[in-house]
Amino acid sequence: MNGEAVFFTLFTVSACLGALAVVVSQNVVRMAFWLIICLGSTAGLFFLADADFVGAVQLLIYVGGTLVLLVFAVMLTSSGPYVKIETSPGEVILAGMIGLLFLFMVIAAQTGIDWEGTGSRIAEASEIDPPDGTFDTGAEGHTLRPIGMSLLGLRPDRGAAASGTLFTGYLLPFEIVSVHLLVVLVGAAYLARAKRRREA
Amino acid sequence: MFLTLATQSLAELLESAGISSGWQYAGAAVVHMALLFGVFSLCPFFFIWMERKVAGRIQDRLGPTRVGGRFGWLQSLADGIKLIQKEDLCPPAADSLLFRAAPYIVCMASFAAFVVLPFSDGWVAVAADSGLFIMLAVMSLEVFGIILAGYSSGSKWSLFGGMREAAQMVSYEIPLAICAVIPIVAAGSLNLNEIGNMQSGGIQNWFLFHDPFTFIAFFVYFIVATASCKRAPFDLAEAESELVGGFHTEYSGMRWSFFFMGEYASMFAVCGIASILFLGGWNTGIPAIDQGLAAMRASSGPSAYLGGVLGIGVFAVKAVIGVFIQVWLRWTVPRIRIDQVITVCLKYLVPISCFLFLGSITWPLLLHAGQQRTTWTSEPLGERMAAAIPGNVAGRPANPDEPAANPDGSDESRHPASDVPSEAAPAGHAVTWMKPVEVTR
Amino acid sequence: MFSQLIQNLIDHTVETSLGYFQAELWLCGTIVVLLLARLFSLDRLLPGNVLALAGSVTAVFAAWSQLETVQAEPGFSETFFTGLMIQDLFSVYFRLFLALFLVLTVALTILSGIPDGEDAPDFYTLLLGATIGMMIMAGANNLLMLFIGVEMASVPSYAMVGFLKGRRTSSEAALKYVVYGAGAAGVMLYGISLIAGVLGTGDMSLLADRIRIVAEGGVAGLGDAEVRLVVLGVMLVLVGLAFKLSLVPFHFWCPDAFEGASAEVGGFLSVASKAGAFALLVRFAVSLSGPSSAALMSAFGIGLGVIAMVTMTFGNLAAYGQSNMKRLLAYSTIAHAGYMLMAVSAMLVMQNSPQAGALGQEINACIGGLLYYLAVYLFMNLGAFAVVALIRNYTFTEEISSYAGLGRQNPVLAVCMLFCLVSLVGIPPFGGFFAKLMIFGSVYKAGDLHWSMYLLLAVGGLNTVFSLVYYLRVLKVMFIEERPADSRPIRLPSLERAYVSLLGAFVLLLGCAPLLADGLTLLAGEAANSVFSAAVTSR
Amino acid sequence: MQPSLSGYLLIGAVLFTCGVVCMATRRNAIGVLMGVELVLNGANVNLVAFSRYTTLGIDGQIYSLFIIVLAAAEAALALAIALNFYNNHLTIDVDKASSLKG
Repeated sequence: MNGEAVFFTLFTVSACLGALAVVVSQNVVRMAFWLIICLGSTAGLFFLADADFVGAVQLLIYVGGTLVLLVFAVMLTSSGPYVKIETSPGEVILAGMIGLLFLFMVIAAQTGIDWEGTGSRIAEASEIDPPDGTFDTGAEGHTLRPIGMSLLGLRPDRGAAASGTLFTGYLLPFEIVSVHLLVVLVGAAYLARAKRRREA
Repeated sequence: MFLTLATQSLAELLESAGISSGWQYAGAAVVHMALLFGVFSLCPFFFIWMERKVAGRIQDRLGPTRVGGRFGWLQSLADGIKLIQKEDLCPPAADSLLFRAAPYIVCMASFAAFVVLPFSDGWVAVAADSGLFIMLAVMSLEVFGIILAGYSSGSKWSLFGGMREAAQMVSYEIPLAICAVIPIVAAGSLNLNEIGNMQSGGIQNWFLFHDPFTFIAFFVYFIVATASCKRAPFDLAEAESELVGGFHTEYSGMRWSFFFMGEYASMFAVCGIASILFLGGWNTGIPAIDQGLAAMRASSGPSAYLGGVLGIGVFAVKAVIGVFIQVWLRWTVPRIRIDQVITVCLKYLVPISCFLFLGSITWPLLLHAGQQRTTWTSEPLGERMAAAIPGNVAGRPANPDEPAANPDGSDESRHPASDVPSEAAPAGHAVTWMKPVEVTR
Repeated sequence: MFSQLIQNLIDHTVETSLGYFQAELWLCGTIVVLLLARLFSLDRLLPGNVLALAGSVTAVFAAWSQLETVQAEPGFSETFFTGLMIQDLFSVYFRLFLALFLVLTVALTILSGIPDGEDAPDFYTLLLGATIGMMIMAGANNLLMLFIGVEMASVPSYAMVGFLKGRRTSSEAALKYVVYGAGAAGVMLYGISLIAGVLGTGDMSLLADRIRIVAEGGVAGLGDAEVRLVVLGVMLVLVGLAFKLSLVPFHFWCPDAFEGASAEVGGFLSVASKAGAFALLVRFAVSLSGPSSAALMSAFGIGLGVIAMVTMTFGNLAAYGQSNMKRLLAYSTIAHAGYMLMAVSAMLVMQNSPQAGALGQEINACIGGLLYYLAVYLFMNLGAFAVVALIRNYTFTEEISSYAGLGRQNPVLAVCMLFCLVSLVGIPPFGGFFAKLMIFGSVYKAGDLHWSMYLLLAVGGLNTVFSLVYYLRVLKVMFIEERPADSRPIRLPSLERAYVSLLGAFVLLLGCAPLLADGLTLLAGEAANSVFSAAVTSR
Repeated sequence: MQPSLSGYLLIGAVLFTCGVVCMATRRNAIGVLMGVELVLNGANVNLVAFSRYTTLGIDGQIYSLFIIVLAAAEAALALAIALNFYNNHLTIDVDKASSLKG
């Protein structure tokens, strides 16, 4: 039991409990609150998995942006002081059973996988670095520069072979997502605003 | 506050006492977490006292004079004791869970930001590579506590206050982030410790004077930071004349004071960021003294410790001056209207900061075209940075045949709250080039 | 390092990739110009619809020039943007198809005037943005691009469905669409994460090979834990694609969304998003098919066949009781998705059979038939929706009963509708007949390999006969019933008449003009060929 | 509990399942959207874990970055639509949205 394990357990428990509470909660704002707990702990898990940039983005955009928007929408659309959701007990039991079944299926599918063996087989066959290879995400969690480089189309994490072949870089999605954001912004602004009257 | 240094020594101490590895770091982290929290719970006491004194002087009064001596040093402590004694009320119309949880969220978001804020060279709890970004991200969580407080109070004043506050904070996050990124363009790193070290060697190396755009950006940043801390003249959320107390109308006692602890802590945090990004951090700006301090920090034993403490002193003075100016502004500038607040942000501050950002990108290009250099400060920053990153330019192996595997692997446990260097990554290894500067201790 | 970065950017991104990405770039540029024009109040001078039309026409030309260069080199297939996208005749075909369709849709919206001058920039921004997403779907070679393409195509579509924001039905349709759509996208994403994680790559051209590596002994079977997880992932991705294709049981959004949206948007969604999703489905299926995964993929093919049967039967049965024309067309869209899915199913069964080597021509014909079907479907479905939109502008309703006596009052509209509907049924000599014939032929050939394909064929045939009933009901109302005396007369301006006659003429010509039909068949065949050649070369 | 790939995948599966159940049982459109966020987050946890422990490498982190951004865009539009629906219907109960039937 070391520090990492302590934090991992803590974040795991709070993420899972948060997610469960979102499902169980009967009040929309409380759902949002539990969602914050859940997503915040997920960000903590990202920090533990040495993805500090993703964790920070998760906090900034997801928790600080998307969820604020959700809570805003709850406030703007709630007719009573606290929006209650009525769910019949039968429905809850049914959904719970289906959910458990589903969870069991997903877990069953991923147990018994020899991840290391699979990883080394892939690495061997495709001549890329093995999982614990040169790109050591564990090394102090410094993933910022590799991520930036990859977004521009250069793959330092692919190590030795980087000089020759082209590895996947993510310049196109980076740019095209900005177009997408522009389009969505225009759409959302159109839907949310009142019809303008043009001054003659 | 002295986490890296002290965590390590404490961990060693615990290890000698026979406590297994892992637990020693956990123990050290807990102790220092408590220390950090303790120090920053006292910080608001000082700032509140300062606020009252400054307000008094500006209004031609004396301010607190009785409790704890001539200058009323202990006035805030007395206030604190009074607040603890007050009844912890939860209005019947409120959603009790959220009502109780909201102040903690605000407080936690403000305090958690200090985890990545360096107080002196290497004196940082977590030397994160994307420190600035994490700090802004964590601070952006504060808005949640405020919305939840406003919504769960079950009162119209609170609801309106919360909504206003949320709109304001979310809007001001945009120019805040853009302004904070402008010195980053010059520095090429988000690691706050690295940024602080880059500004050593004279006041001309401070990013404030790096180029005209960073100079303006500092002032824009300061305005935006004031607004994002919901300080006057942007304190619309708690506009007493319109909304009674805003989002904290229904709060009393300790919970009420948590909001204020959060507010003062985040004031210090934004001023700390300003001090590191623009004002040289723990560097005094006088080359001789800076070199002396750096030499002290590089040595070992008590003098290194002293060097660190002096660095903290320099840093804290700069940040406290920032807080003082925010206090000063509060008592001299009248509050503006809510629509004006949003207009100022979206119509003026965002375009200005975007323009500054563009300018700061084109500046090195222009300078390079004209003068064959990328900064006009003494030594080109890029070169200093390149030198600081081991193997960045020269160290990148030219031969791709260099062994790629890292035998030690990445599964070495890394303690989240302390910066334990992993045993892996031998020097000159193929990947060292992309690791930023090792935090010198 | 830095110089290598710059070199990469110049060599690969600027010189190669941007050229392949021209059509999309023109559309992006048009979006920016549209918004700038409004920002600087130039929209009187440069109305949004004119800008959008100009941009989409340019995109057609860009795609056309690509078609010529790519066609000159048979079997041309090259990845660009560092392997994220793929350029072959298949993707160029879809790019041209979507750009052409965009021009026709923009023209229709100009004629029917659904976004007024003030909202035009918003509407066309969404329309163009969705089209870019569909083009990316057609050319995606990476699981990330797959997801981005789907998102870029869907999210603006949600807004377009709710574009008539004052109307209750419109906002309700948009809400249902967005809620279900977001859920489907999330499920799909979880599937992508599983596939990418187990196989260790997001590159679609590597997937089949990685399955071989991961599978125990080189043959993928459900006994393998790794393969099980990949299969779960593939099924979750198929849920997302099935949603886009409105396959049963993920069809429930479709009638509501189409009824609530304006007819123009309905036409756009029914053709374009379906085309993009089919392109993606084909690519995804081909990328997973390999020697080691043959048994699994063949089973997938049969599974898709079952879904196709259920989908078309359900679509046709549900269409029978509809009184709203848009709703009827929505169910007809579902049914047609079922017909088109037959081609994919047959393709998978054939490609993953032991005799795949000898069946090369037939496998090609499946996808060729699908592409031909999509091209014909463009004209006939858009034609039907255009008539609905134009009639709505006069009668202010979309009920079938309001079409009574249209045949005598406005023969041009009525005859165009006749062409479209008859072609949708699949009666010679219209394009729909030949398209259906090609697909049915492929399924028949696949029947040699698995008996279920014969069943699929039989169900498809029965459905065709059954669909005649409800299409004819509309035609009966139009041509036999008398127009009520007090109803408003429908007199179209010549431009609109020309537009609908053009669409009607294409529906007819694609069936009975050998030159056009053969040219398209040939092109479709070549395009189909290229999608397989890409898969082969990368293996 | 030591962090491990299967541990992370388990969390991902729990988030995913909770999200799906939430989407299936909620009547409130915003509640459904919260379920969607949970599902997306389950996928993100998977991707980050894969990026840490498998050959997927940093691709996984980049995927999750894009997913976060796309999810934000989707949520923004979905909430605009929900708001628009509320303005027309004065409710955001998905079951009460029933003028379209057939």
